[in-house]
Amino acid sequence: MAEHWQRQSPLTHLGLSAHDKNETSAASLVMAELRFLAKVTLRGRIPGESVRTALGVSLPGEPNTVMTGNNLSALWLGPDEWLIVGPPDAERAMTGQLAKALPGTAVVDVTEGRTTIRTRGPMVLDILAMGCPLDLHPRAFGPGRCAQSTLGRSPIILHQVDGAPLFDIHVERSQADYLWTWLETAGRPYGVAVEAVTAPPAWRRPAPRRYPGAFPPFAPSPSRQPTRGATVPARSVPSS
Amino acid sequence: MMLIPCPWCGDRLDAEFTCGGEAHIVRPDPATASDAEWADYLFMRKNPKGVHHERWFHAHGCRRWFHITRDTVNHRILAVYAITDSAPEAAG
Amino acid sequence: MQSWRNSTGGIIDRSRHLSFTFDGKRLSGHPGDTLASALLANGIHLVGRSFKYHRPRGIVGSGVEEPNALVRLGKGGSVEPNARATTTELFDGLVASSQNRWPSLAFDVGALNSVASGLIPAGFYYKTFMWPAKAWTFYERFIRRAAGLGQAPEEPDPDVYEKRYAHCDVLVVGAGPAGLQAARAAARSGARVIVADEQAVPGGSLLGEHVTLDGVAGQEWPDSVRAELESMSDVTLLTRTTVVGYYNHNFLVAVERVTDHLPAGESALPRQRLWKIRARHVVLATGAIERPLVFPGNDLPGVMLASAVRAFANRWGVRCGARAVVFTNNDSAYRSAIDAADCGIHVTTIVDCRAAPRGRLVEEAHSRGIDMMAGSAIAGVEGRKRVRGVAISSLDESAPAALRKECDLVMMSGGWNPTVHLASQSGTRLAWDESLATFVPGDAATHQTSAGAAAGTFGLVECLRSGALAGTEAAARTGFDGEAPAVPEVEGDTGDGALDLEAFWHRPASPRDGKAFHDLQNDVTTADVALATRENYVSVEHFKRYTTTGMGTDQGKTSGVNGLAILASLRGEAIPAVGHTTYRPFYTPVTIGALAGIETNGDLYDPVRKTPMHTWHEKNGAHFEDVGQWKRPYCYPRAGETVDEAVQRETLAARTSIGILDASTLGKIDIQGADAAEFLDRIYTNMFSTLKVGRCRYGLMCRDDGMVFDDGVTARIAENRFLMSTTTGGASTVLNWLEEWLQTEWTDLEVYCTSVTTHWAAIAVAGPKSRALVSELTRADLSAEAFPFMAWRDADIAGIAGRIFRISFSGETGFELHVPASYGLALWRNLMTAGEKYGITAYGTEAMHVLRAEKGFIIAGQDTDGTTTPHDLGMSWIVSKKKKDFLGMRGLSRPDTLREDRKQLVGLLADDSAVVIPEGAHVSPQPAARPPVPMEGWVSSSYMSPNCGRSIALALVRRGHDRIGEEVAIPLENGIVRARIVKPVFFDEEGARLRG
Amino acid sequence: MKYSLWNLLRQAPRGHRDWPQAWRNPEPKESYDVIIIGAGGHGLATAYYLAKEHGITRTAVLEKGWLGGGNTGRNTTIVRSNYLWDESAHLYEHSLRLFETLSQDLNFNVMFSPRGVINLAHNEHDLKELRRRGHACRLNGIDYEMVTPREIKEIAPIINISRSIRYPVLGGAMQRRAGNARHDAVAWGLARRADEFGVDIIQNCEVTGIDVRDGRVTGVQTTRGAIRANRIGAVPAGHASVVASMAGLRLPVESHTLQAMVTEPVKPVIDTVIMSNTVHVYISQSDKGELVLGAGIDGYNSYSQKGGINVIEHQLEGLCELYPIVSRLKIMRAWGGIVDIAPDASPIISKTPVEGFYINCGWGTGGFKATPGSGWVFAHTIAQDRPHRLNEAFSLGRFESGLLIDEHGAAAVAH
Ligand SMILES: Cc1cc2nc3c(=O)[nH]c(=O)nc-3n(C[C@H](O)[C@H](O)[C@H](O)COP(=O)(O)OP(=O)(O)OC[C@H]3O[C@@H](n4cnc5c(N)ncnc54)[C@H](O)[C@@H]3O)c2cc1C
Ligand SMILES: NC(=O)c1ccc[n+]([C@@H]2O[C@H](COP(=O)([O-])OP(=O)(O)OC[C@H]3O[C@@H](n4cnc5c(N)ncnc54)[C@H](O)[C@@H]3O)[C@@H](O)[C@H]2O)c1
Ligand SMILES: Cc1cc2nc3c(=O)[nH]c(=O)nc-3n(C[C@H](O)[C@H](O)[C@H](O)COP(=O)(O)O)c2cc1C
Ligand SMILES: [Zn+2]
Repeated sequence: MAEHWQRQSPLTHLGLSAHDKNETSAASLVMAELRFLAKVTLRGRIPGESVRTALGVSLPGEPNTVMTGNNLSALWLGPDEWLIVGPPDAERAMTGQLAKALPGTAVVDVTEGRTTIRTRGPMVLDILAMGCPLDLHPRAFGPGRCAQSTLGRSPIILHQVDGAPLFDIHVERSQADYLWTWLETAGRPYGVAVEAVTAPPAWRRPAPRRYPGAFPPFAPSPSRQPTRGATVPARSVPSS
Repeated sequence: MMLIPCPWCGDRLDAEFTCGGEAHIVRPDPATASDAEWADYLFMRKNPKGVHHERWFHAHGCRRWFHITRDTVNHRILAVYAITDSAPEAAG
Repeated sequence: MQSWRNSTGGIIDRSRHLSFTFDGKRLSGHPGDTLASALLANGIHLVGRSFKYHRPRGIVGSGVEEPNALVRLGKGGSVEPNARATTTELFDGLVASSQNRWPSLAFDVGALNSVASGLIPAGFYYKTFMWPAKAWTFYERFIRRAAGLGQAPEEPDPDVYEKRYAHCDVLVVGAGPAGLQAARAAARSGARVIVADEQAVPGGSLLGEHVTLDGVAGQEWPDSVRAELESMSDVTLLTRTTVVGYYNHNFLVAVERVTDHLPAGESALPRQRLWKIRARHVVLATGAIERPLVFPGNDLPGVMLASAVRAFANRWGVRCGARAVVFTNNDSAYRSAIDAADCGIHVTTIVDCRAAPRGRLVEEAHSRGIDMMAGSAIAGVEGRKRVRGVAISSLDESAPAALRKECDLVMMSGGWNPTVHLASQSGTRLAWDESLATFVPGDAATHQTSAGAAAGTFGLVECLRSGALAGTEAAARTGFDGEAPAVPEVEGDTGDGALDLEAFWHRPASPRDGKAFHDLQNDVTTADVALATRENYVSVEHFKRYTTTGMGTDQGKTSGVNGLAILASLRGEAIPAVGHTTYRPFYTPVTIGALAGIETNGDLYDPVRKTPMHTWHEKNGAHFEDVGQWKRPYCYPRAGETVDEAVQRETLAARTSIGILDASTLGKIDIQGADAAEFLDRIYTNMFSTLKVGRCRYGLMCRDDGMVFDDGVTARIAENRFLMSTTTGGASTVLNWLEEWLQTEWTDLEVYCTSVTTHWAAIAVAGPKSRALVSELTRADLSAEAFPFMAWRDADIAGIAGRIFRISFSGETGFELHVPASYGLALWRNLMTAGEKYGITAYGTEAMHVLRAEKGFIIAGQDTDGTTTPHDLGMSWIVSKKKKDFLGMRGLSRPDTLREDRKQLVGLLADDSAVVIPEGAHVSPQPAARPPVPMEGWVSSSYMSPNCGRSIALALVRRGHDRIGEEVAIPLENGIVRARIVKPVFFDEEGARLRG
Repeated sequence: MKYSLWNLLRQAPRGHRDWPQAWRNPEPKESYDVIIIGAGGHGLATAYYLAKEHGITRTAVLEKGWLGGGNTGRNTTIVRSNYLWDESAHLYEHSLRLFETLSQDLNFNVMFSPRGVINLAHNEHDLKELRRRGHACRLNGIDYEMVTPREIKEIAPIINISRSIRYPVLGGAMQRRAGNARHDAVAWGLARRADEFGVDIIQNCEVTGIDVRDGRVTGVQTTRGAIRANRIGAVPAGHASVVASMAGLRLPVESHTLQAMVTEPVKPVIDTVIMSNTVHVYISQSDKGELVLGAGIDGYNSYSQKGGINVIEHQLEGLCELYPIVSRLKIMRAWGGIVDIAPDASPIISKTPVEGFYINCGWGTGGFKATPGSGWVFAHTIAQDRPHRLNEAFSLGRFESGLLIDEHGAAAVAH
């Protein structure tokens, strides 16, 4: 029987290590991998409040927005689909709790299906614009917004975390390598730095436990802002 | 490069979508459909020059199917409606 | 020595010298120069040879319209052929050379074509080179060598390119006076604005004029607007950026030349950047291009557009000649003549086709001592490599013969063509404007406004006003209100008022007068138009293609209207009745690299998808194959082993000890909901509602025409929950297929599908020792009784919470282990370590293929080809007869799918067991001596099977199921292989191992 | 006047004053024996072979625009016959053979140039497909050879055969007798000869209605008036559904935009045609020097000859990977055509439920190569009121019976 494991994120093999502070402050794009964030999808006709009671975060009703609370983010993915992102190792508790609270809805642990690349820096909007067709201008997007789209040739779930701006890109694990290289290449002429990579926690089998009420703190982002974007303009009418 | 109005996500680049072709094709009852009817359902299409009711799938977005009415000549989008709705009268 | 450069005037920096070479000759210019202005400052007019006749050619224009001055820039991998000298910014160390000449520009052997030009009129090649038959390829070789303009680089491109999307409320194309006013108006309203201009600095034609705006020199005024625009946060001003394409729903594509104007290596930035802009409203302020006149000899170096001579004088302080004759049909050339004279060119004569030109400009020209010849035209040009004089004759037929004037410069103006390319591309119809004798934009087809000269407004004050209006309106249409900026107070010659143009297209001339070109780049003459008309290539599109008018790199910017006007006159019809050809992208040619961007380099062209165990495969020498976007180990050759040997070893190991396969790429879909079972009953050909929780079942999916399209094992996880597996390539197709049926057809079903393909790492462990190995890693009871074939269970495996499936694609006792992906590598390593004592062997896709073929298991996509039904595969047992409906059911009872002579899956055993029949080979009843040989089917899978000790094959053979035992022939290139049709199972037919 | 070097020489000193019209501009007559709808290559070839092979010359070819202006005038001119299924192979091979002597036949140089066509394989599945096709071709008597990356490199030195690119070249299949022809010349040459036979080619004449009485056609309505005929052959390519609907029929085709483009002309860099399905590019160089590049289709129904830039971008990404030296060349012009695609990617050359109404369509992205062959069998079908052996399988009925000729093959390998 195995003694211990190295739990491996899809970018572990790159041996990413943080650049020093000077380098990150000079860079136009700063990237980090957020490993092992817990991710659970919810499908069904679900009253947002029931999730709030179960997990401490409400489900956003408005398309392409995010609600946060209790160290969790709930991302709107579709009219009957949400992704709840939490700190590492929370997935079991989350799925357990949800399944109990919402019988008849589809609750699927998809933690391992994606990893998260966090991007920020003075040129982050420009560099994302090199491969993503979304309009990320503050008038059209903003903190608390999310969207599914593509970056380069990879499908992504994009979440603007704050107004700095800082974006979390949830990418399918098999394509993480590709997307990382894509971002590095796109940003290369302008300077790219790697920021503290959250260390993979050692594997421990989560003891069967009750819903803890609050999840372990999860706040690597520098300036977190309230849930929704302040300026969500009315949707534009289709042109012509 | 069209701007497709997803009823959920708003206007998005057409490359995020898959076009599902002609809308409102009724799948006949396999128990009673003749070979000709089945062929009609499988293969025959209106393929109109002009107003076309069609299905689109927001493949790289919310992954929902919906209907649009589009002019196949100038690509104007004349209507957007739910996948469960029938074609709007006004748009032809 | 820049002896043709004035000591003052223009917007160049005379304090700095830039050194460059042309055809090896070292020359100098100044910052602010283009290659063309610098060449002219050095007195160089002859810059190239024409496409077809190799005639000497010079610089005609001063911007994008240039048809002649195409040069080769750079060296080695950085070469760019066919660059316009007029838009190439000068930098220190620029290397340019002339093209399409041999051995030299001055002495070009190709000029013989000119001598033989009588033999090679438009379309001559359609009429000859047909004899002897098949000889065309011989002639063609020479034609190909003679054709082409520049030379492609011979090495890979050292530069990088960038692409980006952008979004705005208002896009203004062109930053001339109209565009700048529009941008200002829109920007002040608070709209998000992008302004793009292809030149290095904003200002457009203002840069080449002498006026003041609000007291500021016209050449400086744009700077103040620029400063204002740049101070606003939601405004982007892009210079050196050409908008090249106008696509649906106001999606425009532009190319920014980021570092082309810098010496190599000076900047780490990309060479060019492609902008893909979605604009809610577009203002087209693209200006106008002066039209040449068509007369014999109008292609000689020294014959230039009047406005170009003016621009070279005003903007670059360059005299294009010493003595000039002007030829015009409108007033604007007078302004050019006056400015040319002011710059020190001796303008001797203005030849005006109009009978009685009059007005202020005429008087002013007169006052400078310029001769006037009204009602006349240039009838011929003298000179060999440069203009030496012109012959002028009256348009009045009865007038005496031509008059000769000495000159080294001819300035011509046939009027102006608004730059309507983008408007037309967008679908806006063009309207003929009789007074301007040109096309102007009609009613806009999209959210779009044309302004300034692009709309046919040629006066400066009017341009400024129309720009401001367009900008204000554009902003208002996108929800931003603002006041139109005031029109600056303009002093100087504003050009407002009518052009007073009298159309003059061409005058019938005899061949003796020399060739009169309307298309300089493609060497198309009026004689060619006449020939095309005579032969009835009179549709404007036939005319274009027959004569190649407008088909050069300039896409007819100067030739278009002239060409069709001449055609119209020969057809005896009005020009609008003849119509124009289609404006298409790109407005100016676009570098392929820029359109490709960073996604050209191998790593980024298409994502390489990797499994959690990928690094292990790499370290252990895997030979990879591409399956969809995935990289999968094909086999793991050891030192000294060939690929085939590795496959044989791996295949054998899986049946003798333990084989282990990375199966993570298989699609996995979590299916939940009250109607999940019913849903699967409709999707699969067989029944799933009867499946028990804790068990799995193999299923086949058909399209609704009955053709097999995917397969896989689906497990029932709970009453209302299933885990479906799909083929690697089919994963996303199947998921989309399921969603489509759920959302569009069976909206009453409550079912939710979620992809968990990459959530799980999957490892197949197969072979007689597999149970022993897996049992070591789990406490679960894996005995055949407790955990029979096609069961599954949750289990801790090596301490990781996962699932074990008792399934097998190899036909061996086997287990498929699923653990969360981030533990995949850990589990794999653990299995390898624990399995060492059993001789565990990693196997790749090819061994997997051999193993399954030994068992006769199909691979969808290899043993099916889109025309194969489950019955054809001998899998009627999997087609439910109880169900009322499922996808494909009705399709299976069509006349052809019911036919008995369909191609059916069988096994094939070559008579010679050492012979592996090539895959894709065809089966024949009795091979005829000569083709066509009748074909009865084809070999879909074929391998050397180490476990059977011989070669085996699967094939789809007509009526195969009835022909077991029959001998067939497989005719190959080098002989015939004989084989026997057998049942498609070669190993362990009873399945004892599978279930054991 | 015959087209020949001799006549060219004779005309030179006269300023080419005596060349006659290549075709007339006749006024439509009241009635014809046969009306062909669409003066694309296929329609013109049909009229030509009706006259030449079947002696039917009272034919009108009605064209809504200018002759040859449809897909015939906008394709990448690849001509080959190495198809997988017997039915296709025989039809395209017949056409290729007609191409081999078409210039002499028409006395018009259509510049058929058998410079060879190579199909690339980028993965094991591609290789298998090519081999399968190769075996079939050999047995059908169609020349076909597998070529190694090294051999491909020798033929086309600008190709990158490095193994380290995303989709490396693993091999290819070459048909040496395949190549290019000049698209316009094919239409013009056919028009000129058909016209010589007395066929009326009527341009700017759009068919707006088809008259059907008691289940059989009696004539057409056009923008230039009504014209009667008992036999009508429709060859309207992208507009097949539109024309068929005038006769009350629905077809199993959908119209999409297919794009192509040319670079600026350069001196010869590639002397053969290379196609890649996996990377979706094909490349050849025209006699004038442009690289002629084909892209993929836009994914939605369209009747506009303008496609999306994304298709071009993706194609050129692949092109740069395969042919790195093209990166600095410039695209001069891009355009689109409306192609009518059938579910099995094979054409329909067939009688229809309406008597006297014949349809020839569904050529999709690949019918230029079939131009003479298609006209030849369609002429036979119309003249005899029954298909020729070569086009029997390409009937409308196959969609009902299920006997498709699936040239898509299986999409991607799946295991
Ligand atoms: C970009 C592109 C690249 C291609 N590349 C290749 C290639 O490399 N090799 C190859 O073999 N094939 C290729 N093809 C396909 C090939 O061009 C076509 O299959 C072929 O040219 C079709 O010829 P046609 O005569 O049937 O159609 P067309 O040439 O399109 O002719 C149909 C004619 O019918 C007319 N018409 C339509 N409706 C009416 C009406 N109501 N009344 C009167 N007239 C009407 C149209 O105006 C048109 O002129 C390509 C196509 C495109 C668009
Ligand atoms: N007197 C005359 O006969 C006459 C005739 C024509 C124009 N003009 C003068 O020309 C000026 C016209 O002003 P305007 O602003 O309309 O035009 P402009 O020519 O001054 O400016 C147009 C600008 O658009 C740019 N441009 C064109 N196409 C582009 C593209 N696709 N992408 C990016 N940039 C592009 C050009 O480089 C130029 O800078 C006035 O000053 C007018 O008096 C005079
Ligand atoms: C094989 C081929 C070569 C072509 N070469 C040129 C060319 O050299 N220059 C050019 O401007 N257009 C060229 N074209 C494109 C045509 O100008 C035109 O765009 C095309 O026939 C479609 O017609 P349209 O643009 O009028 O709709 C070529 C087209 C084809 C099919
Ligand atoms: Zn959506």
